[in-house]
Amino acid sequence: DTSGKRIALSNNYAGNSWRQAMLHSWEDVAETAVAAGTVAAADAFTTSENQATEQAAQIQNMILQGYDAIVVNAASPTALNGAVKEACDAGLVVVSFDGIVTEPCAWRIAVDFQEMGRLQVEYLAGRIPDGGKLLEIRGLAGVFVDDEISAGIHKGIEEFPQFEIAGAVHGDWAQDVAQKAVAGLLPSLPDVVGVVTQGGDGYGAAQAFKAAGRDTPLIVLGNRQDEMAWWSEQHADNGYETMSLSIAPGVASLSFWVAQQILDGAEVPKDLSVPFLKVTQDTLDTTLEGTPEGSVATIDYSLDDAKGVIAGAM
Amino acid sequence: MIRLFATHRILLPVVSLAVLLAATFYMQPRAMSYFGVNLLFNLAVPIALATVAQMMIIMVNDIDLSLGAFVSLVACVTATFLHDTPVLGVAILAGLIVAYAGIGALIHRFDLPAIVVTLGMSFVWGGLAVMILPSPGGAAPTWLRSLMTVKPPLLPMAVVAAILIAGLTHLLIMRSGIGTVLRGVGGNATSVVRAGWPVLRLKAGAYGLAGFFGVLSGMALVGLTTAADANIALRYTLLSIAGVILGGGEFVGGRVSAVGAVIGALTLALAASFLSFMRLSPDWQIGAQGAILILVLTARLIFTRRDKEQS
Amino acid sequence: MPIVKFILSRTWIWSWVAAAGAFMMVMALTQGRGASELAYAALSFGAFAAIVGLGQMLVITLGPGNVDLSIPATMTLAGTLALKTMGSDPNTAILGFTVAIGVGILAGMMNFALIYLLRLPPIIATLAASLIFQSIAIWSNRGLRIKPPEGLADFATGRTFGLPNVALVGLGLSILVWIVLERTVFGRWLLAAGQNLRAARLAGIPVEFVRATTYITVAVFASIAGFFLSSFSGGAALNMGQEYLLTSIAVVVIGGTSIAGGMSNVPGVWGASLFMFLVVSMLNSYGLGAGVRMMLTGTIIIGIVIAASTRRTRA
Amino acid sequence: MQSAFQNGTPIVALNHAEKHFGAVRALDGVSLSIAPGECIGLVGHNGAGKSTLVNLINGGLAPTGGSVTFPASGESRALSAGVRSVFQELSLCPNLSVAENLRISHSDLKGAGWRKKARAEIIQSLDAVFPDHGIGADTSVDRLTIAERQMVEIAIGFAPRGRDARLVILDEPTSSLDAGIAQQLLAHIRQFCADGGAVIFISHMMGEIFDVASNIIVMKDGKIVANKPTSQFSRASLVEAMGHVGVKNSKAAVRRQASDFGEEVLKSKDGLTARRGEIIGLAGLAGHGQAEALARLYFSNTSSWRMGKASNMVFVAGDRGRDGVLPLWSILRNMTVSILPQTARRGLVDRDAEKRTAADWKTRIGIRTDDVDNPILSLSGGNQQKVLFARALASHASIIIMDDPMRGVDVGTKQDVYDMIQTEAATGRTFLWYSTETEEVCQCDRVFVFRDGKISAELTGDDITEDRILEASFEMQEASA
Ligand SMILES: Nc1ncnc2c1ncn2[C@@H]1O[C@H](COP(=O)(O)OP(=O)(O)OP(=O)(O)O)[C@@H](O)[C@H]1O
Ligand SMILES: Nc1ncnc2c1ncn2[C@@H]1O[C@H](COP(=O)(O)OP(=O)(O)OP(=O)(O)O)[C@@H](O)[C@H]1O
Ligand SMILES: O[C@@H]1[C@@H](O)[C@H](O)OC[C@H]1O
Ligand SMILES: [Mg+2]
Ligand SMILES: [Mg+2]
Repeated sequence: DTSGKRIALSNNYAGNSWRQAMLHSWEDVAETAVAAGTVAAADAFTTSENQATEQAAQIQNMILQGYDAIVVNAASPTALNGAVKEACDAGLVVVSFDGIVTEPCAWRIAVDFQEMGRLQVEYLAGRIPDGGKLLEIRGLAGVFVDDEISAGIHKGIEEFPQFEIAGAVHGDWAQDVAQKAVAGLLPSLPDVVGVVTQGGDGYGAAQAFKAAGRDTPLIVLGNRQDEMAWWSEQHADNGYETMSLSIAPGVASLSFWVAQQILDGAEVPKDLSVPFLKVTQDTLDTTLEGTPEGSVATIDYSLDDAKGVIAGAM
Repeated sequence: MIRLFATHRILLPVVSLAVLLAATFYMQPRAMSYFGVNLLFNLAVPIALATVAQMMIIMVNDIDLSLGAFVSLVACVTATFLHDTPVLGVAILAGLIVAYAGIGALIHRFDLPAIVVTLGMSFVWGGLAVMILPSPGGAAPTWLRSLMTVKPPLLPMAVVAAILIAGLTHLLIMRSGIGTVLRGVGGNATSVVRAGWPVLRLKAGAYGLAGFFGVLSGMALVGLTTAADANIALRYTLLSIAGVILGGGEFVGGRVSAVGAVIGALTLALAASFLSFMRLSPDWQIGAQGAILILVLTARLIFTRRDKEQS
Repeated sequence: MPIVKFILSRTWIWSWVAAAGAFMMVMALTQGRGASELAYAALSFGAFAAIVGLGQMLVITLGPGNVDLSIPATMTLAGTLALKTMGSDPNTAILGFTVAIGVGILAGMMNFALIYLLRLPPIIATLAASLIFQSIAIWSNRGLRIKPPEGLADFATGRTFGLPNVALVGLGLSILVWIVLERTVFGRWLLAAGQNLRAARLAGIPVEFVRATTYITVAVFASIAGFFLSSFSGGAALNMGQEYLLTSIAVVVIGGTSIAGGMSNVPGVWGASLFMFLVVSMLNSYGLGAGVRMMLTGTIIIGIVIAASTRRTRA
Repeated sequence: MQSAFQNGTPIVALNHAEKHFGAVRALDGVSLSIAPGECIGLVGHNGAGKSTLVNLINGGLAPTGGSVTFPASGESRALSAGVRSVFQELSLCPNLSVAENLRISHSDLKGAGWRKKARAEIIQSLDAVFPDHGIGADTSVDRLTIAERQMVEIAIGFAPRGRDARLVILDEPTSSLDAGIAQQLLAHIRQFCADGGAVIFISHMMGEIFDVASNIIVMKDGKIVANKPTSQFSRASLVEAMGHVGVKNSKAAVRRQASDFGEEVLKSKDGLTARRGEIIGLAGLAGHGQAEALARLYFSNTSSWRMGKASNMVFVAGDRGRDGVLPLWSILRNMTVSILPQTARRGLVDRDAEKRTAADWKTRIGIRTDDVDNPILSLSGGNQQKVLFARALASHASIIIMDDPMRGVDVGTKQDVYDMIQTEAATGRTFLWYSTETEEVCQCDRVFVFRDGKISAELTGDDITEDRILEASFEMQEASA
């Protein structure tokens, strides 16, 4: 019985549509769970700047506030370890997701970001067997997710040596930053056959190619609604086809249920993994329909989904 | 009463902190314990050190926009070199302090605007940090970890550290002869030059001190977080500036207060906690931090203004 | 050579020299291919930096301690609210622009109210206000990216006489600012207030009017930039203006405007804006990693400032 | 004194010293030596090169030609040769306490307990120069009045600071002191020289020069034009040597009567009143609220939000650096800044009108420059002050507020300005004039004497005399004694 338990969400950043969708997903699940009496409270907290130090303080406050569990999307996999350890020592359950933490006492609900990178190259190899030059758009320098996805992409290149990275820019997971960086590189970039990305940057890249008057290469997208709408338009116009993949913001709801299960006494392995959400030409139309304008494709997880994920990891 | 606050500038920051602390304890009585106070304030220790570093720069009428990037770099060095090869680590940190002093000398020698040079340096420090730790990681040296988690009798580590930092910098800046001359550089550099002081060296000294406290800040931070990343302390730039001002410092004229700066840093850290105890809607959590900053500074204004009207 | 001497004594020349240098470096790599594309891209993206830079320049001209840290938040808020109002409907561009300008005016008034009524140092006041603007942006739209109306998007990404439309907007604003500073009474007041506020007040200048107008202007410029940037990049994002915080300050000072106040420099802002774009483009083209790229950017910025200052002292 | 001058090894010797600023020959070949016991009075018109000479001696400027040596000590640096300077513009650190400011000048004051020593030393020096100064060693300088700051600076100049002062240079030290305090300083200087010290004393007040100097050096256009014992000068010959012709004896026109003025145009909360065409003087000891009353009056009658085409009130600052000069600008822009709206069309500056005004006032008020487009800071202190006068007089304002505006203005210029004020008043303009010099106040039509921030007396007609003003300045003290 967890009806007296209180869970908090510690979030480090709210500045993009993915994070907003994530908060939305948390709000939905929290509202129903509290109304149903499953838990006593499920509050969400966001720091003002994307900074590990602030989030560490936030976690310490949650300890003081007497929460029983903290669900955390971490600014850094390591820099919160001190605060997470303190929480564990104080008897709290800590579940991390998306931005996971390495502190052993915490649970991790991870997406295999390396695989996400590798898969992009694999997909390109299927579409363009002859290979060619690629443009890589990276995320925010110095951040774990950026390094992981990029490492996966490079692994993919080793596996499919017909591809070569001709240039790389940092797009900070933002369309406008990506657009600017790509536009600055394009004049000196040879023709590329594909663009590998990290999410939140594909549309910006497409805009930059268009502005430079270049043919649009095969751009792997990141599940943002505007990207998918563009894709759908292009498909209608000229049969453009690509793939889109990203972690679903709804993973917040999964994390909520995992935390609830742990509080309930369930045996849960420390490392869980969720598949990323992949959109193909076949699923594009339905996904697009189910995604609010300007948001990100997502799926919400139920208690049963959580039990399934846990069982799968046993 | 107003006179009292005006002549003892330090009173206002002290009172603001006390009021905020009382409100926090009221909302979250659990915080009113050895354990609770430590949790409330331990992450304020590196902020306090960074604020003292910023104060050294503001003291000589400059402003440092690179401090957050610098502390991040120090954190990266601490979690890697200082952990793996302590001798090399110490050498690098010492080198960074010398580099800071060099920047001070450069700024003075060519009469450059500090705001631009430090802006440029923020890219340099940030680039170095990304090169050292492209992905978050590293580990705190064990001695540093135990130092930052030590449990002294009576008062928690965070409070002891804050008192030590405030006391020592007060002696250094407000009481010592050289501290007085350094503040003089901020007050009227021409008169310091005329008195025959080598202002180039003084300026380098002030920046060197800032570098020194920046290094301490980064090390303390890693001791608390156990690991580092290249962006870990970027926020310290603005936090430290706000802390100096909250503590009664002024941007020009060499008017700074060491004790005030430390208290300002504690107040900022506490304000964030206070807000999270209020459980605002996530939409407004960010805005509320702005509101509380305005509130605390407005109190300061009321007293300084009345004082001006009276005199 | 008096002309050479005259040109070298201008502080803004160094930002242009640096921009040209970065441009040549890219061209050296491509053996001259893509010159016009690069120039076009630099003008497009440089325009946004130049527009916010012009506003920041006016504020910095007001003297030490004056700076607007709320530019990114104002850009985001203006972009978000304008796009939300237009809701991708055709023929709403004017309405959206009006909303953006309105946001700018209100944001500027809010900033100045904190500075004037509460006597907060501008750095702190605009920092605190920016947190509030961010909250309003989050609250109003929950981070949804709404597409701009097609016509507006086409205008923002389009060109006239071979020049990007956004650059023409930026150019228009620059000419306006230049005329105000060089030819109008208000410009004189602003420059005087920036040198010595008290002396300016005692010389009969309505200094608070000047300061208020300036803080509102910077916010309006930020709003215009935010409006066009979100139209340009297909929608407003909550973190949209982030990089313009440091950029807006950097282009002002690299462009040769004195942070001591009382002195402005319009051409320098453009040189520096082009440079800020071209230097990243150059370092990316040479395939340098993020770390090296950042270090070189910082070093070059400091180099330009030193070059400009030693020139100044010799002249 | 005479003998000391003849015998001692010079403390400082200048040999054909020159200083050029671009084309300006600020100092044009000056030879001079100063021996122990000498008290040199240094006089000359604004821009004659006095401050430049001082800066060459104390090492603040390097000579363009010639040499500066310190034979008595054999040192090469002025500070180690025991040369001290009290500068024309105040140069204390306002954020530090009085004792801490001594620490800045006294670098040997080290180690634990230095504060105690510093406090003792500065108080001792203040006591010696200005008995009953009432200044606390731990008071922050920014809480002192301008006169008190000047006193502290002078006291630091004379303080032992580990090595006795051999030569103290005072550049217009009395410009913001009232007569009583100035007398204390003069007495101290005499004693200091009698004890074997040397002093260079710069002042535009002839009385003080005759009072204290053993020798007078007259400078003109960067050259020394006379260097003789004081006894060989008369007031008239001195003024003549300085190159001022036609200085009238200050017995101006007959005193005007109340009926000569128009209606009352001004009435302040402090009790100040003024009628059209009247010249109102504000007197009293320095720092007793006169400047503040004028600032209040100005601030409450002008707006920091609006500025009409014809502002009714203008301000002439005495503290140029703080209140007057816009340092980045040319002479022209500084002069015209207040009158731009008068000629502007649709908000645009009329640059031709601006040029005409500047050229007109350059000649009318005699600003020593070859081009009004030169930076304002290239002018000497007194000439900068003239620019501020021109700024105010060129406007259409009917009330002109002057906050000790003759600070550092030379005798000849002063006379010109007095005349100009009289003429303008005759056309119906009203002047409110605060001055630390009683002589100036005595030229006014009506005088308000301030004490402790309040008006203690209003004098009119023949009551306006030095004695009555002094009496009103001290009234309360006598009453309470
Ligand atoms: N930094 C400078 N640059 C250019 N010209 C200067 C500079 N300093 C002084 N001068 C010029 O040198 C000349 C001498 O100036 P100085 O200040 O020595 O005069 P002064 O005798 O002290 O006058 P005052 O009585 O007004 O203080 C003046 O013509 C002045 O314009
Ligand atoms: N009594 C005073 N002494 C010194 N400085 C003052 C005084 N009053 C005002 N100031 C200075 O002048 C500036 C503007 O003054 P203030 O706001 O009082 O203008 P104002 O004339 O009252 O404007 P308005 O009439 O439109 O309200 C302030 O920044 C302040 O520094
Ligand atoms: O947290 C990340 C989010 O901020 C980014 O935009 O998309 C990928 C996520 O992992
Ligand atoms: Mg002089
Ligand atoms: Mg005087």
